Amino acid sequence: MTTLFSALPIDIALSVIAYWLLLGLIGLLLQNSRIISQWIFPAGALGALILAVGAVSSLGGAVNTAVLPLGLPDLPFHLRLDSLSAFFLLLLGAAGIGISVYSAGYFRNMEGNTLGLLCFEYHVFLAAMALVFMADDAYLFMVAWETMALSSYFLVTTDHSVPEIRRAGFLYLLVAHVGAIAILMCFGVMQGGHGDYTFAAMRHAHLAPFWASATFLLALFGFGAKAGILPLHIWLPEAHPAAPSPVSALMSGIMLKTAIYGILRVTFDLLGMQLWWWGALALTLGLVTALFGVIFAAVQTDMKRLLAYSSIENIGIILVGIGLAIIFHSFHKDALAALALTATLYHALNHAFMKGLLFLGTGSVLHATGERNLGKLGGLIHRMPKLALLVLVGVLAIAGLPPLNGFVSEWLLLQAFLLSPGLPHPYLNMLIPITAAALALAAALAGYVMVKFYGVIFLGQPREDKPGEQVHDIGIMERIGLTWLALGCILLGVFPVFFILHIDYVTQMLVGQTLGSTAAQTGWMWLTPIQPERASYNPLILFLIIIIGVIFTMQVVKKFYHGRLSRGPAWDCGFPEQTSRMQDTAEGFGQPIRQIFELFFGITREVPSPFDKKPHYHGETRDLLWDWCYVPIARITETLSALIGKLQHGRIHVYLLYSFVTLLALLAFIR
Amino acid sequence: MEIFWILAIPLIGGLLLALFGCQRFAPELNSTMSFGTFLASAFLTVRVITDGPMTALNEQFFVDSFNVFLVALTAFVAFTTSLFSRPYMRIEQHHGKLTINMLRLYHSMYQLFTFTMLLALLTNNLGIMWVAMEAATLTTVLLVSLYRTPASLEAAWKYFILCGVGIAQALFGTILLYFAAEKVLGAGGTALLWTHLDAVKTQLEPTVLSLAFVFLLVGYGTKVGLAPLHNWLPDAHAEGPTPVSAVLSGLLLNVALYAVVRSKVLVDGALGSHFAGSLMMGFGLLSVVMAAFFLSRQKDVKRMFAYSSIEHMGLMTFAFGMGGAVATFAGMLHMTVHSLTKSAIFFAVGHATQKSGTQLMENIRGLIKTNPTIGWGLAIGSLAILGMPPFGVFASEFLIITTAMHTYPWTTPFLLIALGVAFAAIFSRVQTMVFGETNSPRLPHPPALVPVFVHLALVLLLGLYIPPYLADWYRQAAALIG
Amino acid sequence: MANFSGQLINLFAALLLLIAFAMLSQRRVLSLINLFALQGLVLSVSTMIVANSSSQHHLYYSAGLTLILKVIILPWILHRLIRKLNIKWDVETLFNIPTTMLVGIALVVFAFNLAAPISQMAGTITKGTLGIAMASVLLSFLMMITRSKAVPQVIGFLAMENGLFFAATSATYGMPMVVELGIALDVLVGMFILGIFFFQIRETFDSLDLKHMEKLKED
Amino acid sequence: MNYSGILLQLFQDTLVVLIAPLLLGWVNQCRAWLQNRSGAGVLQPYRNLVKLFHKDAVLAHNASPLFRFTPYILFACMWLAASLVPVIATDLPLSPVVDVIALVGIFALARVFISLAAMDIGTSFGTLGARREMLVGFLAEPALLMVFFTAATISQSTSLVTIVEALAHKQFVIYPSLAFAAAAFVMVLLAENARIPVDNPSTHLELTMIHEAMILEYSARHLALIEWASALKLLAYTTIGFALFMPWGIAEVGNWRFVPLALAALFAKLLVAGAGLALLETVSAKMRIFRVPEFMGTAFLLAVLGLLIHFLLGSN
Repeated sequence: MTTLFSALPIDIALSVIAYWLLLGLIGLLLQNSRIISQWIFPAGALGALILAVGAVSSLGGAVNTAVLPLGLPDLPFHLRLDSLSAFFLLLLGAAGIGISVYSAGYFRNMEGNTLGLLCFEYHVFLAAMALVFMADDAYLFMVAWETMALSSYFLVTTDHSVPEIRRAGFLYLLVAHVGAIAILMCFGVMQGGHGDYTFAAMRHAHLAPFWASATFLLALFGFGAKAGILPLHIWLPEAHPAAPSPVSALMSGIMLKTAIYGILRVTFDLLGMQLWWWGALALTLGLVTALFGVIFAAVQTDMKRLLAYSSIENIGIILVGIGLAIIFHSFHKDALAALALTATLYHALNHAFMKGLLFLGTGSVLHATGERNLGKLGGLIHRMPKLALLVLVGVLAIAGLPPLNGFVSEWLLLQAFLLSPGLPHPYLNMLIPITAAALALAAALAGYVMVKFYGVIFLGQPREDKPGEQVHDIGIMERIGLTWLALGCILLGVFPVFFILHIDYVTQMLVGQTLGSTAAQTGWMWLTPIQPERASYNPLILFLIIIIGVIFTMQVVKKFYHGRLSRGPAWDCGFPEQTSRMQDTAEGFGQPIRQIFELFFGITREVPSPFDKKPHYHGETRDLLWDWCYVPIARITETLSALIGKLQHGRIHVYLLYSFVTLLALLAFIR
Repeated sequence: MEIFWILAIPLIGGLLLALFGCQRFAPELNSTMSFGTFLASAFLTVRVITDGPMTALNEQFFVDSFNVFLVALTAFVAFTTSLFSRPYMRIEQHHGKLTINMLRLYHSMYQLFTFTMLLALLTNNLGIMWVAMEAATLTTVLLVSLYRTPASLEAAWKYFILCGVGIAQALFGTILLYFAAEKVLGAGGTALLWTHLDAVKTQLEPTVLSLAFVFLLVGYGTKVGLAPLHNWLPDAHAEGPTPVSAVLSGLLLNVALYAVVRSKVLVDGALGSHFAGSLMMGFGLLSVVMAAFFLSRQKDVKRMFAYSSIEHMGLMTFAFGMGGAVATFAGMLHMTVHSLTKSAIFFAVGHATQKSGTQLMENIRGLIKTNPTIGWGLAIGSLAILGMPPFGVFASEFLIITTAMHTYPWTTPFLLIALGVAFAAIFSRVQTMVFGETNSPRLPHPPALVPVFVHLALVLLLGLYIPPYLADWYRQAAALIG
Repeated sequence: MANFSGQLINLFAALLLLIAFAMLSQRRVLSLINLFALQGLVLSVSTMIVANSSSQHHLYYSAGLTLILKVIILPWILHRLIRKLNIKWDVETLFNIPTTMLVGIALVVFAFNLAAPISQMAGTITKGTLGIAMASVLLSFLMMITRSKAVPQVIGFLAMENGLFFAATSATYGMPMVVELGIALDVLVGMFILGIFFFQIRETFDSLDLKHMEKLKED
Repeated sequence: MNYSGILLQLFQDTLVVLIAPLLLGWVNQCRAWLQNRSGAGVLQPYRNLVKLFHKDAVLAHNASPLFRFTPYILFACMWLAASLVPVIATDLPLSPVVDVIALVGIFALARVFISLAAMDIGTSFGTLGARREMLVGFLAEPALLMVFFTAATISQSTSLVTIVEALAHKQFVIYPSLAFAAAAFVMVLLAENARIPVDNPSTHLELTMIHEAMILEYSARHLALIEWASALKLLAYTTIGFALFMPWGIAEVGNWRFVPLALAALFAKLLVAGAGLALLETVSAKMRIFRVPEFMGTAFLLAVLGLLIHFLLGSN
């Protein structure tokens, strides 16, 4: 690739950023919905493609740096493109292509001036994310980070006439801002008092363990707020559904990964040390997050909220991987750390594709039916077969089923767990099997969630008498975008070694070990993280066998079977009044989960009595953390501000008294 | 010479407008005079850039890198505010809230206020600085009560009494300072000249100076709006005309803080300790935290942004109190961007309240729909003041917080809480004001929103790129302040 | 001579303090104004003595300025005001006077303590009086806190200015002339503005009682 | 990769497909005997399959392609699973394709597809079955994984072949952890194969059925494939159980002569296991669906305990 471009990869990346900003501006000024959707969004996708190609070419290449004459006087913008950045840029570019192409179709009917603004915010959002990955000093990082938050906030509140959306946007930006301050403080610790905010200086600063731990905790808090780690996840299920679907896809698929990037950057690159308990903390938090996310996803009735909770789950899984990597690295088991890290990064990449795919899928459903409530959908596979097929790929992938991509990363992660024994710490050795079990539980629940998601939306019969006739399948642009992402899911699932070889550059950089060399030792098809005898997985052959098995069976059956087939009504079990309303709703499908994990939810239910004339059922599951964590905080703030408010008493005498007392107190103080 | 013009133009302007303030062209004259002041200050700036610090008129005036940027900033914000006030006051007059005589008073006092601000900044004599600060109160107090409503009278009364009493303490501090200086410099004119004081600051008597600083801090701190001396500030901001709120927040508070910082330099020099700095940090932190909690219970939009000013003044005081090259740099940068941003916000808020006919935030809705420029101005301005990059406020907050994290880590949790609470408080309300649906009538005169966007563009620029000469001033000034 | 004038000054300083206490406990507005004028007179005379004994000629100007401003103009304005505002015989209820007095005495002790180390450094013949000056400033402050009507509060404010002026003379033989002039101008203009205010307040609230002006608060 | 291996693989593929219904028949026959019935004979499942293959298929009006496709996927997955387990020899070239984790994944894939297909028609029974199936599945899957993990930590490998080799050829040691794991595995096996006490394969009693509710809409060849796949699944589970807990008698690499012996051992083990399964089913009662999570939770707990015990007592 490098021969194709004489420019350095970092220049390519920078020009893509500039190009995106330019596109955004053009869109803002043009305000012509036809041009924007037909030209600018595809042009943005082209930028993403170039970025992805540039990122791939720079993986493992020399570290590029650049300095822009912007920023603070002593701190111009430093940029750096190393393998870690390149990997995440690749993630951004690769998933961005699909989402941008899809957007071209999705937004085509939008009003011109709103679309112009949206186009601007969208491309600024993309550019800011790219800058986050490339920033090499604290200031640029923060600027890019908050620009990202801000642009996505405005994207979330695109439809700001709805009060819930405004509320969601506010909550999102608030949590993001508090997180950003924490990140800022984390950089404040790392700068070491020299006023040198470049990452290069931070790499060389040696912090005492206490301060290093403080840095890590601050980073975990700050980035966790963006990633949606418990208990800072609160904004996520609000903001993601509120945004237009391509934006949800960007936020969930890519933006959450910026937080993962941040944690990795700070922990493995900037801090020169790791303590094992950081890893244990991350592991625990990750597991709790994963379980929480998936359990809540199972009881959702809004399809985008369901996906948002699923994102929380996946972030939890990624965090588990990071935690494991930290633990291994702190005990100098670098090969294992590389394994865990590879799983983490792989899952991050996977999630970008599958969650992007699913969010875009819900976008198309929303577009076609105007309905987000799962309980009112159903049977769309007949009206939107192409969409149904593409979404099925995403569903199978995110449920962690072989031979798709979600399984690969989960497989790697479980392998990392299995190899953990032998750590010089008895408690950790005990902890890790339990966490592995919990992770397995979360992965299995994800299957439940996805069956619910897919089954309720696409299968069965329409639950409400929706005007079904106008529902038509997705357009060409949407189809291209979705196909790209679905293809990504399949390729990532079937050719893992090929991708792991690229991830190796990152693990080499972060922990000094790679997986690919061992992973590929028995040929590029075989994924063998340690030794072939210990564990091996060959998704390609698995994929082929399943296909061959299916075809073979079909052929045999065809050969020996007469092939007569007739259509009839569904069997009514002797109960003639079967209607489509008797299917499980989303709520009904989630009922077992609600029953089993009742402790986790705040459930309010109105159940009709048998004698009700108009029986009405209403159920609501609430996030108890909201009640336990955020409501008290809000109440404390309110109480405090009420107390402080009393100081502003209105009487001038009291004010004079304040001055007087202040003066006297100070005078007494200096005596 | 530039100094002369800088001071003469607003003074003459004040007199002229006192005579011709009833004429139709008064607002334009006001803007012209402000523009003249701005031009003169620009020339002065150029001169200082080329020639370095200077004194004038028998050392009674002096310009160094610290005050020159404040002079330029003051003249600039005064100019843009006069541009804003032109349509604003016409609309107020149209709404029947103001008579022509009130407008005359307003325009005349506006110029005189500019004069006192610039005098306070340019004078080398700490006594004159006090006089100018007091005069600043006097010129604005009638502006606060311009509408003659009960609330505005009450606000003006509180403003006058509290600031008057406060500034009286500052006079006591000045006397004590003079008392200490007299020993070293001898009685007479030079003992209050800052340049002289600065030269001999290590020889000044520490006990006297620490005593003096307490009085000075309480005195000028009242004007800065440091908690718990801030009580006049929200009332005065909320009840006065919006251009006055803009200049109070954008200029007066800055100048008062300037006075505190000048005193701090002397005191810390004399004591050879961090006594003054610690006091300032304490007050700053207290102001930030208290303002944040006050913010979360506001209903009136101007009052809310007044509390936000307290918060930011607290942050600056904190930064100057920390001292050191980075923090002082950040403090000055914050002064600049806060003035620009806060006045821009007040401009937008002014038109927004005129549009909806109320200052109650719950009744202001959907600005982006009905008047996109006001709405976006308010939204972007609020985000900028809340420390969202890439705006300049973030740059200074970045430096302040990271430095504090390293030097005084125990302070940062307070800052974190305060900034978080302030963000929640302001943004939740701004959001409902700018978003949503509404049907409010059109304004009788086209609003002047160019200043809003000019300010915000400057703030954006300062967040992304600080011109080298500006950075040099800041650095020199930081070296000066220490 | 110096000794005698020093004693004289101490006497006047004591007088000043006494007047400050008297103002603290005075209920009637008219008497307050008279007391204020008296305080100005004492101030002016003591300044003149200082000028005489220390042969600082510019102090004569200050003394003259004080005489004109604080003994003649300001009381005259205040008299006119209360006549026009028809509050000449106004009596206000004060916060428990004995308590206020006790607090005042504590303040005096505090101020003396505070000023003691500094007074030792003063090279002026009036060095003992710095504590008194500070005490009278603080007493005026206290007076402002305890007053519930606008005019007495303003008188308290002016009395504070007197204390400050006395501090300037006693500690340093007065500030530079240009500053003195500026201060005087400020006080004068301030008084005018306050006068305007009184009328506006009365017009709006029908009274000069400060309890009407407690609407702006956090609720 | 050698010819003997490929041959062996093909042999096993054929073998499992053919004997899967037999195992089912044997279990049913044993059950009948235990219940004092004469039973339909061990070949009854074959007859059923033939019968179904001869029927005309009837599809519901709104069946989607997914519905028609699922039986084949199900069958392919189960066949694959059964043929990957070292049944008679460890010299299987396909075995490294999939380790135990992936095996769990394949079961999950099949489960997801059948559940989706059940929801496709949109009857209340279908969704009911799908929901219950997923409920059982999400509890069984981690338990199964934990069972595998116990074996994997003992043998330091997740590859079934290596596990078998390690367990079969180490000197005989009693692993308490494996005992726990075995108990958990039996519970998972019962649940996953729709056996009493979790489900009853021979009832269409509406309120209790799980598996049968899902396949209510299938008929003829589709139903036949599903039934066959279920039989394969039972066989796969049983042989996995053998591999983990009774790995004796499985031929090693390149040991051709051992194959007949291994075959004999397999049949013996199947006879015993089938009878045991029938016994278990006979002595236990079908439980309420709400009790199933407790049952599965116990399995999960046992499996985790097994793993913990392994770490507590130290590996040897």
